[in-house]
Amino acid sequence: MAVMNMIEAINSGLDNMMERDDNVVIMGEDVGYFGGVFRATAGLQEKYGKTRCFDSPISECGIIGAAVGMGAYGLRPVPEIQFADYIYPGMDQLISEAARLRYRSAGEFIAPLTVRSPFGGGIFGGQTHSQSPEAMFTHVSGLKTVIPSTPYDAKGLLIAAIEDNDPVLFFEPKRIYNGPFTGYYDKPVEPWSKFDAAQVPEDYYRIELGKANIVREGDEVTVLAYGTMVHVARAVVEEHGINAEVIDLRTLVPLDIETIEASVKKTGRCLIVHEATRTSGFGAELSALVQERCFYHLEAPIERVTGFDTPYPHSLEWAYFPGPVRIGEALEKIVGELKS
Amino acid sequence: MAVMNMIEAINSGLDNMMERDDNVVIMGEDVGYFGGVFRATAGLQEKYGKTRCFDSPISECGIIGAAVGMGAYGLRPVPEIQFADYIYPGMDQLISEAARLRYRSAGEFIAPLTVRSPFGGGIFGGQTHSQSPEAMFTHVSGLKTVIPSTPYDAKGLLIAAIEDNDPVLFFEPKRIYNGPFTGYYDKPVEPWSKFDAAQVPEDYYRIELGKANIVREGDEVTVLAYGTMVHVARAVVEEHGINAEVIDLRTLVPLDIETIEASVKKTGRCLIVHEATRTSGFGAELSALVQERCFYHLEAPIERVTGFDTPYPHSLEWAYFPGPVRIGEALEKIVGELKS
Amino acid sequence: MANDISNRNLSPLSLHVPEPKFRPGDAVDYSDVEIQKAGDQARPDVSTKPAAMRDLAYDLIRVLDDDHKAVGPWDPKLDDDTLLKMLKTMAQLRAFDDRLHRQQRQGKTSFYMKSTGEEATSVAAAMALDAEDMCFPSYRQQGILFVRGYPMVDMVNQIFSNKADKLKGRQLPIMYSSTRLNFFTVSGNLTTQYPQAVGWAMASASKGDNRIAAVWCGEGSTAEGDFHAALTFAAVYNAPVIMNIVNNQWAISSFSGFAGAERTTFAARGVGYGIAALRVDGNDPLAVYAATQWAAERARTNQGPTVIEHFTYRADAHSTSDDPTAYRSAQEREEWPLGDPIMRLKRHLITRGVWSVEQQEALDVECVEAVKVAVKEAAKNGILGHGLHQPFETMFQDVFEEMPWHLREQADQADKERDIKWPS
Amino acid sequence: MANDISNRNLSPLSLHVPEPKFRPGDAVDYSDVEIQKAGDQARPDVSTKPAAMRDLAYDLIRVLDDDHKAVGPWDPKLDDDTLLKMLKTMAQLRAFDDRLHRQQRQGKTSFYMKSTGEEATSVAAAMALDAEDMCFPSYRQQGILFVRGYPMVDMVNQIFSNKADKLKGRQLPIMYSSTRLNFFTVSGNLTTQYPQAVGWAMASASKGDNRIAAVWCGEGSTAEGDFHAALTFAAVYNAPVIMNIVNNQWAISSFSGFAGAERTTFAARGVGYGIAALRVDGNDPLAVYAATQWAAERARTNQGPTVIEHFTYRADAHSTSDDPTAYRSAQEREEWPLGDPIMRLKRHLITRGVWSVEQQEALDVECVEAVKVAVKEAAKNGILGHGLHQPFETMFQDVFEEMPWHLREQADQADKERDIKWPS
Ligand SMILES: Cc1ncc(C[n+]2csc(CCOP(=O)(O)OP(=O)(O)O)c2C)c(N)n1
Ligand SMILES: Cc1ncc(C[n+]2csc(CCOP(=O)(O)OP(=O)(O)O)c2C)c(N)n1
Ligand SMILES: [Mg+2]
Ligand SMILES: [Mg+2]
Repeated sequence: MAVMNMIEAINSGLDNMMERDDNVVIMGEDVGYFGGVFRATAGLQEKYGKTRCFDSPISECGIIGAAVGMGAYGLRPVPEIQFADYIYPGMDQLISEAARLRYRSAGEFIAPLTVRSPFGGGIFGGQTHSQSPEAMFTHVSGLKTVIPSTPYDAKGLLIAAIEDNDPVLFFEPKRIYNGPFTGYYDKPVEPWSKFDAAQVPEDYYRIELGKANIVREGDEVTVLAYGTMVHVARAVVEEHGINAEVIDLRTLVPLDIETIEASVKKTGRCLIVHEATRTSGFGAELSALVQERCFYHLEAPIERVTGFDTPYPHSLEWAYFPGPVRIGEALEKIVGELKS
Repeated sequence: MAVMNMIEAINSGLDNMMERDDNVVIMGEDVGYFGGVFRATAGLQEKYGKTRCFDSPISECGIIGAAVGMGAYGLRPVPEIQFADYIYPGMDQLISEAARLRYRSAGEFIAPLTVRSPFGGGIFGGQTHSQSPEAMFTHVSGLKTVIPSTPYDAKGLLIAAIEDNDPVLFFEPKRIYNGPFTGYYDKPVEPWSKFDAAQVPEDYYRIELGKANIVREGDEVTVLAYGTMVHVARAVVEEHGINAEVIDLRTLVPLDIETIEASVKKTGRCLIVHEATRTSGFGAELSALVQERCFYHLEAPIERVTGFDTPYPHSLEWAYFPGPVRIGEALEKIVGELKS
Repeated sequence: MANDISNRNLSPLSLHVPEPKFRPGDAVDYSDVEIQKAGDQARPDVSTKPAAMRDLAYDLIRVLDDDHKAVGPWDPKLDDDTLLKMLKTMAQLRAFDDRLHRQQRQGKTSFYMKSTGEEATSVAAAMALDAEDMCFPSYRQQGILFVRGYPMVDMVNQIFSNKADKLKGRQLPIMYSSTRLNFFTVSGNLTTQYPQAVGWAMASASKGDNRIAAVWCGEGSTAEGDFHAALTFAAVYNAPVIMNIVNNQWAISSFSGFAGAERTTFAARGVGYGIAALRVDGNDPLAVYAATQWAAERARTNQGPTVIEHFTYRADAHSTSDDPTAYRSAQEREEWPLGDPIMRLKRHLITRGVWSVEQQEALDVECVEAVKVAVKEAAKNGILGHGLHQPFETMFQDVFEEMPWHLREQADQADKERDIKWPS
Repeated sequence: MANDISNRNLSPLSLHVPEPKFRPGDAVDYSDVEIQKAGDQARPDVSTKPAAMRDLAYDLIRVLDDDHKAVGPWDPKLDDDTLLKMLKTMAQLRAFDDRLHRQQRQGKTSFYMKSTGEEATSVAAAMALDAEDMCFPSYRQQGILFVRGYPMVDMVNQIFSNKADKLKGRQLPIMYSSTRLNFFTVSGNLTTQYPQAVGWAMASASKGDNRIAAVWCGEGSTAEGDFHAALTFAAVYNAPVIMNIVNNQWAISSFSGFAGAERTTFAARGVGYGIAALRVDGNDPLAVYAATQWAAERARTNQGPTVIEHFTYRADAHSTSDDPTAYRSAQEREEWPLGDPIMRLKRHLITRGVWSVEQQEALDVECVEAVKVAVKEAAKNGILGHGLHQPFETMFQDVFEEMPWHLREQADQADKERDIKWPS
């Protein structure tokens, strides 16, 4: 066991996998000598050589396209997209190619990539360093989408993603690379080292994809969240003294529907929280699923707390962020309507 | 008044707009001399000249990127993407640029494009000529998404889209270019000429964006659909003798929430139908919205009938298509659960 | 200091929109097309640096001269057997294309695409590669499968989307795939295979393998961003890959001018990245073979990528969905100054004394027969739309390696619907 | 014909991964960088066809010689006033960059990007354009705004995202926009402005206008697909556009080799499309001016697009988020063989007898003072994070021309939250 922040945990997961399997290769903008703009790949080029971890041209299309070809060869590429906001030039290679290779070749060719990318706001990154595009990928059959919320999970899920034979989008909530975030931008960041989830084995371990994590048990309302919002939601729940069950989805596709369904059937209420824009965000799918499966157990409308349907504004990012006030209000509404 | 099929109505709308406003220009693969692979731009190059309607290199990124620049100059470009399946190389220009130009420049630069693109399946087009990617665009703030279901609507909505000062995705349900489709692939297509909606004025008229159309009034259940599925849903409703209110959304963003809400509050039940893959499809957003706003009026779970979460298969496309059986079953379930 | 243009007397700008020389009904005159003399092109050593041979991108490598002889330094000096195999493969391919095109017209399937007139660009190229080299074709390189011995009946099964279709009816006709023959699954999306081929080649290099990659796209497709990504990556990592551009003059209804042909050659694209670039007469099978062999040798000896433009002509419609008489002169095909690859190779073999008109006639009949047999055989497994050939379960397989719950549920739904829609 | 490679004795392939010459701590030796002699480059007439002047893409246009004199056919022969304006603009820009960079370090805003060492590539270029010409900058061309007279205080307001920020605090610092000055809104996404500039130029041409477009990107950014789309469209439609590639050797931590610089120049990209292409010493303001002027003349007389590679050096960090000492030798900047654009122009003016060391010192002081005043003025309108400068309503405006119901609802929510979070 070591104490790691989320970047260190990711780095450790990459390190383990590169050591175990020399088909694992890393490619992306600035990931080589420099070790990535967030340092996630620091030291890996030195340790495994230039042909296992290297810089790429600034072409997200090329990064993902080349990775698809490498995967078809038999490698297990772990490309990095520097910010999720810059994934769109690579969308076609992801949607039309990586996601469909297995299907269209009837299993002859596969694309076992894990596309790592920091996402989400809260770092004054403006419109182009703050986006949460995960919902788009969940709409594409053939792609898996994974989002960790702690160093421990990040490493275990990343290893499982790399070992997975399907293409995985692995979005890293950059706001919590260094420490969890409870939604108060003006409070100092508490480092991961103060939290249990920073206890990370140095060796290989995996957390199965498709399994949610109940981070807090409760019976008044089910809160569904992932990434940064798990911490914010949990803090709000506690502040408000609401006995909520907080579920960290960890994997959006394939979703752990069983855990969700069981929880909502127990609590009869559901709040969904994400940072992405509201309309057609993944919250919509969650809401639809919960409603379809738990209709007769629902005692209040399912609520969504999300980012607004605007670009992420630079100076007003704390007005934009779905923080404690927005979440608290929704929680009170759900619980209030029940109690009355 | 003339009798037009959907392609002719679109062509007529383009013609009117090119005549009225010489800033309207058309660009796309094969749209010039040849008039488009579906003939939507036939005759326009001859009538308005090569610099108003012209072929483009095969680069969806370039088509949309150049259109953004043309829009910034002051033109009103109407680019065509040959099939919606091929829009992904242009995603970045749509999401990061067209959609955000007005916002990031505080209104100084705008992108008044109308991106036309045939979408949807049912023509044995296989995985890459059948997709319905509309949901992705509804997730992007700053983009409008319009989908017509008749020749009359297609022309009126297209004109409104072209006149709109925001970027509009105008998806044309290619399955019903020639005639409406009730979901039975083995029945001959009935041409539009047999239907009232093929009565299309030759002159300019517009149908306001953001207004749904109640194509059939009823009080037992509200059916929300758009494009091809409006016709299929309506036929199934009638087959099953269910007194459903069928709403053709026409515009997904901005959505006509008032009409939807009023209807569901009246019927207490809601079925959503689309051809796109289910997970994170636009049906999810509709379901979430209806649930949020009509919870206390709902007498049965909102159901979604959609395409499956797989690529559109070539030979099994009629097994994939959300046709009469799938819709009928869902309708009976919603109504049945109520009646019992 | 930002002068004020309004004070100046300038003539207005104008937008140039390319226009092909001939439209339907026009008489065709190709006399301004520069046709380099066969045998005239220098053949640099494979170790030559790209900067020292840029002129090859503007020349046209040709081996077969007007007397049907193989001449010049690019003559690959192939033996009779190899040449006969080349001829037979192209003839078989052409017969296949013709018949399958007609099968579509007869309603037996939804779609077909011929490679008529361009057979050399896939057949001769594939013959110059090793069987283990990985090919990333576009949709018009079925010739590679013929070279590598893919059974015609399997091709027809795919085209008919029938129960023997190895791709389970999922793909549009002609979108073949074969790991066994190192033939990458064909995509409907243009040029996506380009960076993939480069990635595959990079992987091969990083593993110290000996296998190289080859990729094909049309001249129209070079406009896609993936093309640029591929050339950039190939240049940066010196990837062992051959990047073929089949310039058949047309992209559906758009002539090559809409991909930039009015200004320079497509081989010149390679020059822009410092990549070795050849331009060959794509209707000269020996030139195609020689160029491919040269590029393969370069790649295999760690000397990096090569771009090859194959200058050829799409002799027929774009696909069964297309009608070229609507946008180009029917005379173009007949007047094409570089002839037809099969005819040219046939004449060369006759001139060489190892082949005759009679043998060719017999071959043609044989090829037609062979296709008929394959089609008949395949039809036993069904044709598109006549019956639902695949179990519905297959629709949900291979989306992921393991089927998750939501697909399981949907598969059950599909099964239930089958019982209602198509009761057995 | 598909020989079996396993039978052959081949040495294994290997993957080439580029590596810059110098890493932190390394002594820097630029002696192998070929520096063309100033004045040596021919200046073809603007009507010359691209095919007849490909060599310019591999040369380096230079005007200022080692004695600080302007020499050769590319000397734009500018008058003293113009040159002094150029010098003063660059000096002001550098002072601005220095101070604003430090403002970020002091926590007054979130981000800053300097253009230190590359000032000529925006200042001299913009001066050679007409005020009505449309500029599509990347994030490092603030020099254009200085040329066109954008008030520094407005720039600082944007950088501080304060209540006077014309962009309503929505954009990251330095992502300016000005329709009035024909300066396109800066994007955080690399190279998206490239096809937009071409589209704008196409529109101008189709309208019979006289205005041309100019666009800039870094050498690293040339790898994006948008770059290729832009060059393809510009080539096809002969668009009146100048496409500048600022080759400052680095893209964050990746040296230019990762964009392909090991194989050829970036100007050569233009050659690949048959587009006129120049390569200039980007630290020679006169060369930059002359090249831009030439390209503008071409464009304005309907002779189409030009690619210009500006060979320069990123003298400082990529941005305030970057620390270049982690990946490159600190000596690089000092040893850069092409000097510094401000110093070179200063020496030229001194040699010319119209400027002095004392005047330069005074200018530098003046520039610093002017920035201080602007910063102070702007700070009155607030700095980032100290107070919420924009009404929350502004967050929802300009998403669409008219605010739809869902944004109206969300705006109300935001307002309600404001009262709770930040009670007044
Ligand atoms: C990304 C994408 N855009 C558009 C299309 C539609 N399309 C199919 S083939 C074709 C023309 C391609 O022409 P070319 O590259 O010259 O190849 P050829 O057909 O001549 O072999 C087009 C535009 C597509 N398949 N994919
Ligand atoms: C599409 C996209 N991908 C990645 C990035 C992240 N990024 C910002 S600047 C930069 C380097 C650009 O280098 P270069 O083009 O050489 O310009 P320079 O910074 O040297 O001026 C990168 C990779 C981005 N902004 N957009
Ligand atoms: Mg072609
Ligand atoms: Mg750079």
